[in-house]
Amino acid sequence: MRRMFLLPLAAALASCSTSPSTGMGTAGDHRGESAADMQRITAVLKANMHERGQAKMSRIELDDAQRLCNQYADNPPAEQAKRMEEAQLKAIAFPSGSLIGDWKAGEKIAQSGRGMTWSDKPGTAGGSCYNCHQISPKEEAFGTIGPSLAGFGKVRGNRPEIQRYVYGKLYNAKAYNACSQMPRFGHSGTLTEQQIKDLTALLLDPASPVNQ
Amino acid sequence: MDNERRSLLKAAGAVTAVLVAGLLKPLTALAAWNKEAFGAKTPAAAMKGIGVADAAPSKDLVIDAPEIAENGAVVPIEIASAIAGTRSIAVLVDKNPFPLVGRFDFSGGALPFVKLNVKIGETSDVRVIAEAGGKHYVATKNIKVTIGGCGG
Amino acid sequence: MAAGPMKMRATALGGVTDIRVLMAHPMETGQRKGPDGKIVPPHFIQNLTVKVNGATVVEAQISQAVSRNPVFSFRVKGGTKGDKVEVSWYDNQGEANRTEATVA
Amino acid sequence: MKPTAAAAALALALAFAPASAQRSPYADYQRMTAENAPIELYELSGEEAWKHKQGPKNASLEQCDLGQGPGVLKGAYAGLPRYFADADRVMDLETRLVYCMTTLQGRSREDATKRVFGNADKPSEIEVLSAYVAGESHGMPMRPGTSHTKEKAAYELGRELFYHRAGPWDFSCASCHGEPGKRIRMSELPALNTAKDAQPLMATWPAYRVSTSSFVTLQWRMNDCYRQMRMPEPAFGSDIPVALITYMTVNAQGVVYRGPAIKR
Repeated sequence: MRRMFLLPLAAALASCSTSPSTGMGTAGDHRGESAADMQRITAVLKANMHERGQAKMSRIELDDAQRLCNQYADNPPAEQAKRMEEAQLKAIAFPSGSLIGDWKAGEKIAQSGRGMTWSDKPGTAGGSCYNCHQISPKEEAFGTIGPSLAGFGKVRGNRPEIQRYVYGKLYNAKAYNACSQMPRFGHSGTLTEQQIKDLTALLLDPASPVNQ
Repeated sequence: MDNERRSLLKAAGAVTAVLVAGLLKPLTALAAWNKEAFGAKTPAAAMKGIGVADAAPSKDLVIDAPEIAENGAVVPIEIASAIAGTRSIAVLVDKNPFPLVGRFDFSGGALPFVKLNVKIGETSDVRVIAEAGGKHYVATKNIKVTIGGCGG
Repeated sequence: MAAGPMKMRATALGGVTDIRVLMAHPMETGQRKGPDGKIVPPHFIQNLTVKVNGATVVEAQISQAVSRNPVFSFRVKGGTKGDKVEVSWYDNQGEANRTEATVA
Repeated sequence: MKPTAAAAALALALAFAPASAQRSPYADYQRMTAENAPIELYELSGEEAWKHKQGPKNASLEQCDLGQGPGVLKGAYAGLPRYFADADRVMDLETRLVYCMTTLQGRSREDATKRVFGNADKPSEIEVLSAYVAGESHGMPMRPGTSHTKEKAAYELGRELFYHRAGPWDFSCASCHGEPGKRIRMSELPALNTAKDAQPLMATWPAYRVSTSSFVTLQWRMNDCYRQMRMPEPAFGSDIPVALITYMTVNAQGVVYRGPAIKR
């Protein structure tokens, strides 16, 4: 079973060493790509795509995390997953001081499904959070690709370690689950430090509707 | 739906008219478009604009519409009145900037029935008013408008 | 689609004639911005008339809140195969169109 | 409602049923919208476009071979995508239409593809043609080509692309369409790697899209999914969309085609 955001903090942190599995490939045909497959598929993409707006051709190139997940059909061996998570965690730029921003701004970011596509202006991104997660109980139109985050901070409080976990997960979900389906919002340059703080507040601020 | 649309395509005698911009004014004078009622910004003002002072709730006025709409740009609504002598049906969406959507006057053998697609900006009551024997009757149905898709 | 084509089907069944009519029309509200950032002017059907064998059976006034490419269904008591049904519309920019069908 | 219409409506409601046993909150909405959609207007325009003589050869598309022989429309869409020996490649409907525009009408590929995706004001030639041609397979089982080496290769490439994660958001098609019973916002996501979900989905493309009041095709769907995946743009009619359409259609094979239909 996929490791989820919902797990209690201690369990979530401890589970970094267990093997992630995404539950993908229900049709049984998600078989993973050899290095040669990956090169060939990347070549097909290069030959049949063109850049448009901010979506440059460099987006086709794979990084280490993508290579690992493609190779193992999102289910890499535990040891390799752990090494990948550690490397991703190291690359997170944690700001000093409080990680709690403005939950109201966070709600707007969570609502927006825009950003990073060829039809979006660069630098105006939302987090697409409601596309996949239940968050504020006031928003009924939420997706179910990711776990529900309703009451997230109510259950966990907002101690500095929890703030750090939430900020880190938003910044780079692959630091906690090597083949998480969640985009790496900070790592990819989608969201700014302030936006990630605002989303952290949406989940953890006791005044946020998420925790009412 | 399948049979309907196939038969529509194949229907004998179905013709497509050519658009004649501005030239095809009806020979008989049209009932003028009720600017006051359609320009009204509240359901009460719109109702006043079409001469409705008081409307009694009626179970014989039936609105068939989905309770929840995936997209507010197209919300199908079917209205039928079983009130004897129904001469007209008006449709309002309470929370739209201009609530009055339309008014249908029936004569000859027309049954007091209409099916159409309407735009609903946000979750709202749809209010239908029928006129029969000089009296007005009302039915409402709440339709929830939600967000689907990736939102990008 | 821009204002233009119409399509109609009229079917008599069990003593009632079912009329379904489709009309291509933008039904612009006058509140939407176009790709150039300018408000798209309102453009919508205001009047709709249904006639059977030349006699008016439905006379409607409608607003910009009817969805784009309107589809209407009406019902008329009686009617037999071969009856002529005519639907015409008239919009706020002075455009008009009409279509006819024979009851099948 | 007439019994036949009721039966058809029921079939449609079932077609929209989500992968899980849970009834979709949108079942009524989708059924009623499907009953009241202006799809015939596009089929009608498509028939005109099919018969319209144009290009250097001043020819119509009426002799286009969509896989069942020149000019045979009945069931042609239900047999696509398939391998075409004359072009020596697997083609979906839209790719084949462009091929016929270039060969029969003598138009350049550039001319035939200069405006492939239209909008609410003006649908594209490809869109209305797709509506018309697909409508001629209504009620027929979908049997895409699966025996030719190149058909097998297209399916396999489609499978690989379906699962291949890339781009700034690490997405693949499977990120949203890999597991049954999921939703994005309130929209149900079909798991396109399963026959159960692929069948009702593929049986209803191309379609009138309610949210944009426009007619949309599978090539458009592939294009817009790559946009949402934050990737560069796939070329129209290229191996990428053709392979993905092949993969999904083969996953859905055997289903009775019910389109053109509606989408959100």
